[in-house]
Formats: sequence, C-alpha cells, structure tokens
Amino acid sequence: MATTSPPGVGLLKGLGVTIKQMFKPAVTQQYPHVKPDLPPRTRGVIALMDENCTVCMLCSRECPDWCIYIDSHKETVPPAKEGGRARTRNVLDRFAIDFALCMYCGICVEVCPFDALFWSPEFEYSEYDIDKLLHEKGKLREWMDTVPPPPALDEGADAPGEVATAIEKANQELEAAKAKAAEEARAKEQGEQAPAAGDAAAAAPAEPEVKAGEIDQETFDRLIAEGKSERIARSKAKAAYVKKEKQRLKEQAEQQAAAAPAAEEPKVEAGEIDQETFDQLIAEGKSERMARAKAKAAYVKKQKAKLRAEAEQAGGGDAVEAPAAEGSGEAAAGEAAPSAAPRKADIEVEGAGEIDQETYDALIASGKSERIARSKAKAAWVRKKKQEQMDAEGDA
Amino acid sequence: MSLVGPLLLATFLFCVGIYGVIARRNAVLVLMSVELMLNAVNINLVAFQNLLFPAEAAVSGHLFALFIIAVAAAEVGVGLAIVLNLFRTRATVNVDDVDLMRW
Amino acid sequence: MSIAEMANAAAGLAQFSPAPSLLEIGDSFWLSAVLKIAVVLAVFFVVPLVVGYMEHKVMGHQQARLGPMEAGPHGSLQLVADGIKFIQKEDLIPSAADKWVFAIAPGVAMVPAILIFLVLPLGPGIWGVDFELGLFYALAVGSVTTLGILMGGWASANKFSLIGGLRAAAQLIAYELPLILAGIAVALQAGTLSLVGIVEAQSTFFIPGTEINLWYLFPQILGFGIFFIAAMAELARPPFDMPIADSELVFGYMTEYTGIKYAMYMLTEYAGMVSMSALMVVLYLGGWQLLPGVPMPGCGGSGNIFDCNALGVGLGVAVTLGKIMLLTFLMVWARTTYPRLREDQLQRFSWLVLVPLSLLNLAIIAVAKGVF
Amino acid sequence: MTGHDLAFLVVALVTGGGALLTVTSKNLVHAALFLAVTLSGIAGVFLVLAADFVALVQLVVYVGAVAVLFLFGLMLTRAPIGREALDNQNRGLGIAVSGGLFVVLSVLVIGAFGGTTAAEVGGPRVGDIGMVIFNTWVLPFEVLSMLLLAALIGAILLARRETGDSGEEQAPTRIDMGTAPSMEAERMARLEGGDDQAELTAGGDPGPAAGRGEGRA
Repeated sequence: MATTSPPGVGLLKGLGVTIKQMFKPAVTQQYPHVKPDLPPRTRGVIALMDENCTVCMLCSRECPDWCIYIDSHKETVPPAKEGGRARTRNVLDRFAIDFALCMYCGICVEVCPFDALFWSPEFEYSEYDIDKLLHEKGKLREWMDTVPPPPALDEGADAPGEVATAIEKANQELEAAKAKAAEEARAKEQGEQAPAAGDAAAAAPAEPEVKAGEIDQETFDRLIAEGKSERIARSKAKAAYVKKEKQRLKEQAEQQAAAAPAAEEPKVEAGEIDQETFDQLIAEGKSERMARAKAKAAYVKKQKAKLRAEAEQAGGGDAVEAPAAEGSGEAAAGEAAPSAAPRKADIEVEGAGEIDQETYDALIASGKSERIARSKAKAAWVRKKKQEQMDAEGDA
Repeated sequence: MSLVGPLLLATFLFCVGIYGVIARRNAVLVLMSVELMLNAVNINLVAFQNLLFPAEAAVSGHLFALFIIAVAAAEVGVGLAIVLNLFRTRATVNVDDVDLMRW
Repeated sequence: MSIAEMANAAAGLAQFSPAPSLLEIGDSFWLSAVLKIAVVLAVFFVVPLVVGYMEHKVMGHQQARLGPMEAGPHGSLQLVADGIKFIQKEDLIPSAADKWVFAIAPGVAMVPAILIFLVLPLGPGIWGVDFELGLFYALAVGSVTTLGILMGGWASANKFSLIGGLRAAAQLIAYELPLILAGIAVALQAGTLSLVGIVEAQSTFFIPGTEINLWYLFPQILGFGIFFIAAMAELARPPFDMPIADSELVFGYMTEYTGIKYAMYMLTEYAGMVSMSALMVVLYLGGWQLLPGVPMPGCGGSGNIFDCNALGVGLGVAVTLGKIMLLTFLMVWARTTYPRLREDQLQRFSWLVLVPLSLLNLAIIAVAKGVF
Repeated sequence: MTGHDLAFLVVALVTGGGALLTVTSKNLVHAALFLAVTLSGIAGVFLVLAADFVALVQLVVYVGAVAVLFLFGLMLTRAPIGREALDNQNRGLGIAVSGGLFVVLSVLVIGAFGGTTAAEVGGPRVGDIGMVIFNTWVLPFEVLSMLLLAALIGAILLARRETGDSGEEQAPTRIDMGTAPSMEAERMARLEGGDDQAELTAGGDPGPAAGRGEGRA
C-alpha cells in the first residue's frame, strides 16, 4: 500500500522543486556569443579536396538525394615516355553540393575511393535564400581548411597501408641495389678490386630525421599578416620549416660527404619528402596534403636514383649493365633480390601481385574470363619465381 | 437637471422592448426585449428617487431597482434554461413554432 | 436627522468622506485630471511590462534556461522589442470573421483593465479616486472583460476560438463568485468598500484584547487563498488557462489575433495580474505599510500611514510595487509548477470547493465581527 | 441645460441607439452585443443620476452576467442570421403598438413632469441603502433570496440532461447543422417532409414533424 500524505503536500513539494531549480545554473549555451564545444569529428558540412577527385562519379551516384553535381571534360596527356601511348584523364570542371537537399548521410564521404571528400565541423553556413545553399567547388575547397587532421595513430600501431607499401617497395629496391652492389663487389673482390661499397654504405651516418609538425615562425607570421587563413599559413610555414631544416641538413651532409666521400644513405625513410618537389607544388598552388604525397613519392624516387648511382659508382666499369637491369622493371629487381637473399624470397614472392604475362595471354586467348586469367597468371608467376629461386639455390 | 429626459428615455426603451416582444420570433431575442422593458422601469425608479425625492430616507426607488435587477437575473436564468430545453427537444427556438397548446 | 442617519449613528457608521489624492493639485480640475490619467496610464503600461519581464526570467530560470538575454542588458528590453514587433505586424482579419466585433473585442477587454487602476491606491495619496465603492467598482469593472473575450472568441469564425471564448466566459463567471465573496468578507471586517479605507482599517486592526497590529492576511488566510486562486483563474493564468489551452485549442480566443490586437489581449492579461495583485495587497497585505504595526517613515495621521512627506510617499509606492511583484512572482511560480486542470475539474473546483469555502470564510468573519 | 443634462443626453443617445439596434439587428449575436451596449448605457444613466451603487450592480449583473448568459444561450442554441429567421410577420403591428404607446406615454410624461427640475443631483450613500435593506425591507429581501435560490435550482433542473428518476443521462441532441449559418428554410422543409435529421431526446413527444403535421392539418 502506498504511503499517503495529507492533501496539499504534493503541491508544496512541486513548488519546492521549481524554486530549487531557479537557483541552479542554467544549461543554456549562449550560442552566437559562445561557440559550441563540438566533438572533434563533428559532421557539419562536406568539404572537397578537388585535387584528389578523379571524377569517378561514385559520390554522385550513391547520393540518396542526388544533390551532388559534377561536370568534367577529358584531356589528353602526352605520353610519359618516348614512344609511349598518350593517355586521357578526366579534369574536374564543376563539383557542387546542394545543401538544401543534402541530408548529411555521409555516404559520399564513405564511398569516395580517393579521399576527395571529408567531413568538416563547419556549420555556420545558413543562408536567407535557399538557392544560395548550392555550393560550388571553390567554397567546398575552402572548407577543406577546416577539416581537422586525421587522428593520431595509436602507440605501436602499424603504419597506414599506403605508407607501409611505399616503405616495403623502397626497402625491396634498396635490398636489390645492395644485393647487386654486393654481387658486383664480390665479383670485383674476385678480381681483387677496391673494398666493398656496401660496407661503406652501411657505415655511413643516416640523414637525421626532420621533425614534422614544427613550423617556421617567420613564414607563418608573414602569411598571417598577408591575411591567409591560419591553416594555410601553418601548412606553408611547416613546409618552409622543413625546407630550411633540409637545407641545413643537406649542408651538413655535404660537409660530411666532403669528409667521407663514400657516405651514402642506407635506407629510404618513409615519411621523408622531397623538399624541392614539395616547394614547387606548393608554389603551384597545390594543397599541402597533395604536395606532401607527391613530394614523398619524388623523394623515394630520388633516393632510389641516388642509390642506383652509388651502386653504379661502386660497380665502376659495369655501369652499362645497371640501366639495362633497371629498365627491365621491377620484375628484374624482384628477381635479383631473392638470388642475393634467399631467406626472404618466400614472403616476397607471395606478397607480390605480379602476374605471369605468358600464362595470362594464353588463358585470355583460350576464352577464360579476365578474372580467372589474372588469378591463374598470378599463381603461375609465383610458381615460376619459386622455381627460379630453387634453381639459384641449387647454383649456390 | 430635468426629470423629463430620463423619463422619456425610459419610455423609449419600454416601447422598443414592446416592439421587440411583438415582432421578434426568436425566443432569446424576446427575452432580451423583456430585459429592455425591465431596465426602462429601473431608470424610472432611480430617476424619481434621485431627482424628485432626494432627501427621502427610505430610498425605496433604489431598492426596487435592485430588486428588479435581482428578479431579472433570476428570470434570465430560468428563461434561458427553458429556451435551452426547448432547443433540445424541438431543435428550434422560434416562439412561433412552439404552439403545441394551440388547438 | 433622517432615519438612515440615525441608524448610521446607532451602528457607529460614519458618513464616508473620500480621502484626498495627492494628484489633486490646487483647485484645477483639468490639471489634476490629466495628471491622474497620466499616472494611471503610466502604471498600466509600465508595471505589466516589468511583470512580464519578471515572468520571462523566473520561468526561464525555473526551467534551467536563461530567459531573454539579447534585447537590452539581460534581455530587460525584450517586451519593449516585442511591443514594437507587434505594432509592425500585419493586422490580419479572417475573411469569415465578423469584422467589427473582431476589431473592437480586444478594446472591450482592455478598457476595463485600465479603468480598474483608477481606484487602486499605490501609496499614501497616490490614487486616482478614493471611491466609496472602490472594491465593488474594481470587481464590477473587471467582470466586463468577459464580454470582450467572448466577443473575440465568437467573431473569429473559428471553432477553437469559439470554444476558447465559451470556456473563458464560463470560467470567469464561475470564479467571479468566490472572488467577490472573499472580497465581501474583507469589506465586512473593514466596514467599508473604499480601498483606501480598507488599508486604513488594516493599520488600526488589533488582535482583540492586545495591542498587536495585524494585516487581514492573518485573520483571513482562508479568504486570501480563495482570492488568490480565484484571481489566477479570473486571469486565465496557468494552471487555469483552459481558455487558451494551447495543446487543445491552439490559442483559444486569441487564435486568430495578430499584431496590435493580440498585444492588447496580452497586455490585458498582464495588467490583470498587476491589478489583481494590487487588490490583494490592499485587501490582505496592508497596502503600502512596511510591516504590521510599524509606522511609515515620514508619515503621520491615522495609523501613521497618511500625511506623508516625499520620503513616505516614495517608500509607500516602492513597498506597494514590491508586494505586487511578490504576488505576481507567486503566480508565475505556480504557473511553472502545476499542470493545467481539465475543464470539468476547473468548474467542479470552483463550485464545490471554492464557493462553499468562501461562504464559510464569510460566515466566520461575520461571527467574529459580531463577537468582538 | 446643465452639465448633467449634457452628460445624460450623450449616454441616453448611446442607450437608445443600442436598444433600437437590439430589436432590429439581423444578427442574433450582434443583437446581444447591442443589448450589452444598452445595458452599459443604462449603467451610465444611473451614474449621471448619482446612483453609483445601482450603476455598479447593473454593470456586474447585467453586463457581466446577463449579457454573457445571453451570448452563451445564443452560442449553445444556433444563431441564425437574417430577418426571416428572427422576425415574424407582426412587424407592422409591433411598430404601431409601440409607436402609439410611445406617443401617448411621452405626452403624459411631458405633461406631468415637463417643468420639473432638480437643482442638485444627489443620491443616497451605499451605507444608507444597506441600512434600509436590513431595516425596512428585510422581509422582501429575504423573500428575494428565496426566489433566487428557487430560480437557481429550477434553472439547473431544466438545463440538465438527466431524467428525473434514474439519473441516467440521455443521448445528447444531434442536430443537422446544414452548410451555412442560415439554413432555416431548408431545415423547415426537411422537417415538413419528415426527413428529420434532428434526433430528439425522449419525452413522450410524438416529434415536431408529426405534431406540426397534425396541427397544420
């Protein structure tokens, strides 16, 4: 049985609740004066990194509201190599999102394969006229500056996929070059030549790492003074810092090189960027992200070239052979590596996505589907590789 | 102040009330007309009391006016209840239609 | 000597002589009339705004909000801004509405609300008229507001408005009875209907056999409760806001009103809060007296509350306004606390609870008056 | 012509105009509102005649209660619009009777009190009225209170839907409202035709259609 209280007590209790509430602080946020404290990955508006867009139209097709409008045209790119085939690529003319229709489902962001669309926490873009909610790519690009950097990786986590791949590739090539150098050195040793360059390379000091995240204060201040956005200024200042740092290190390295002419870089560090390329791209108005990616690639490429050159130097008179070996492509490098370091062969062979062209062509010709042909050709390639490896071991 | 003014106004209101009672067919309007006549009488009572016998201690004019107001209120209450009941049973409030007792 | 005068003398009743208002300057009729009208209008337009702002803020804080913050410091000019907005709004009249009735209904509701302020004493000497029938006048004039509300509800040609108007009329009639009965008990105890006279009577009311001065709040606490509840119902304030119950009737009789006419209805409501509170201050809380038995600084005269100098007058007005604010705060407090009643609960509460209680109150006071 | 006379003239014009419009208005609710104007005007007349208390009683009882009650009555029953719905065929008779009466009474009044004027308008104070009520007129006063009580009970009994004995509630009246406010003629036609949508409360009555049919026949 419920306890009964005399009539009217409930009414007084109610009054007590309201009067107590009156002296508690209000929960109101004074929004226009005090900005809301949003979670870091708030989905406010969709920003576009238009350099990354390949006009694949996936976002537009997946959009449930059909609120993404994309126009593009095709451009013919001259062949990259002499005698190569000219390629066409899509150039983005217009990318617009109608935020009057958008329902902020985020499917476009999820579906974009090239990291061109991002969620930005920006939310103050209301308009008095509904027509003005159709935002073109310029505006979408501006919001890109408000996209927060991706969350930091956990301590001890694996490197992101693309970075890991790049590292692996570079390491492979390095190994190949080293192996070649060692082979040549062995050959030379047999011919009673100079000591191995490989040892010297191993002994050479590594280039000190340039810390990312530092900014060049001078540049930063100047850009802010020019009215650039804080984010752009920061990225450019970072670039400037890196440039300066590299410059300093390069000078240092040159000094060291002068002291020890045989010095070379033992390993291509992932994450290093090629400053020249980076600066150039930034100067061309490319985004920092893009520039950084391309500069990384350029760095890796350069490092490779450098290593090759060193190997050639070490190889001395065999310089003619080296370009030919390189020219035959990665397969050659891949083939060379196992012979030098058989213990790694299995892993490398399995990990590769190379296909055996002969098998592939034969299967396609016999009417098999492209998919089957590709997978069988891959298997064939691996088999071949193993065979070769075993042969090499037998030779040894 | 002249006594004729209030008396003439009362006369006018009374006659207007009579016209309303005769010429209107809606029961509520008839009741309203009756109210007009009662009020006309009230004006007369108060006017006679205050203008003709201002020194009279018994203030009977005022008293009768108050009594009439009270009776009129009771009359309106009962009258409207009857009209409402009539409307319920006959779906009409026209006095012309309520002629069941006419032979 | 007439019979009436003899009877009066026998009953100890003095002939009524109105207390003079401070607003009467010299012998100039027109000057003092203009001054009175100015004071009444100023009170009518300013105090309800303050009450409305207080309601906004109190409701806000009691609901974990801040209330208005933008117009003026801490939103203090919010209602002024609202007023300007109402003036600018388009004055819509529904095509099916009865144009004339629709147009004049807010005025019919508002004018009585202004007229009540004529007799309310705000401080020593600060009143329009000390009317012999002051209390009766205030209650009588207030009852005319019903007509304005019913007119507005009917003329809108909208069933929600009509139901709201009917509810308002039924409610106002039902709660006028306990209101008047509670008021009669005060008049009975004070021996006068004049509001100034009631204040004076409270300053000279002592517990029988002692020298302890008391306001009528203490002997008539029951009457005060009845009057307070009935006043809230008269004003259709929540929890008695069935006539405009926005979850059932959109906005009741105000549904079709916009702009300045809507503002007039709202002003009527808030002015009603002020005038009802002022009436309660006069009837139960000793008018402009600071505390029971405490003489006003700067005042002399009967009960030490009349014949005041500037300090006394200012203090008296401040005390009255403070009490009005306190009572309106109570109304707002009740509003935020209690849910709305149902229509049948409302009527039942009036006829079966408040009316018998007020009759009981009246009987108690009459017997007590006869005994002591 | 004193100031009192002038003030009286103004309120008298308002009152008379309101009364005239009350009985001639084609809209029932307008008529009730004009009645409220008339009653307020009469309160004004009382004020001019220095009868404050009666004026306030007039305001409370008539304007605050009776007029509102009339409006209630109109809104609970239907409020048809139009002269045919509100007036009967006796307009000429009404004008003749009331006009004749007005002329006769006016002549009488002017003849009797034509020259009577009061130098000063003053009335009894409310205290006097109270004393007189509870001294001289106390018996009529009590009888009046009994009358009011009887009227109260009677009105409640009449207006309640319950039947006397069982206390059970009867089905409410259902009325075909038609499409426009003034469908009186149509409704009458339907009543005559026996196609009566109005469901009536039981009461042993043969029903209006049948009853009228017999009456007319």
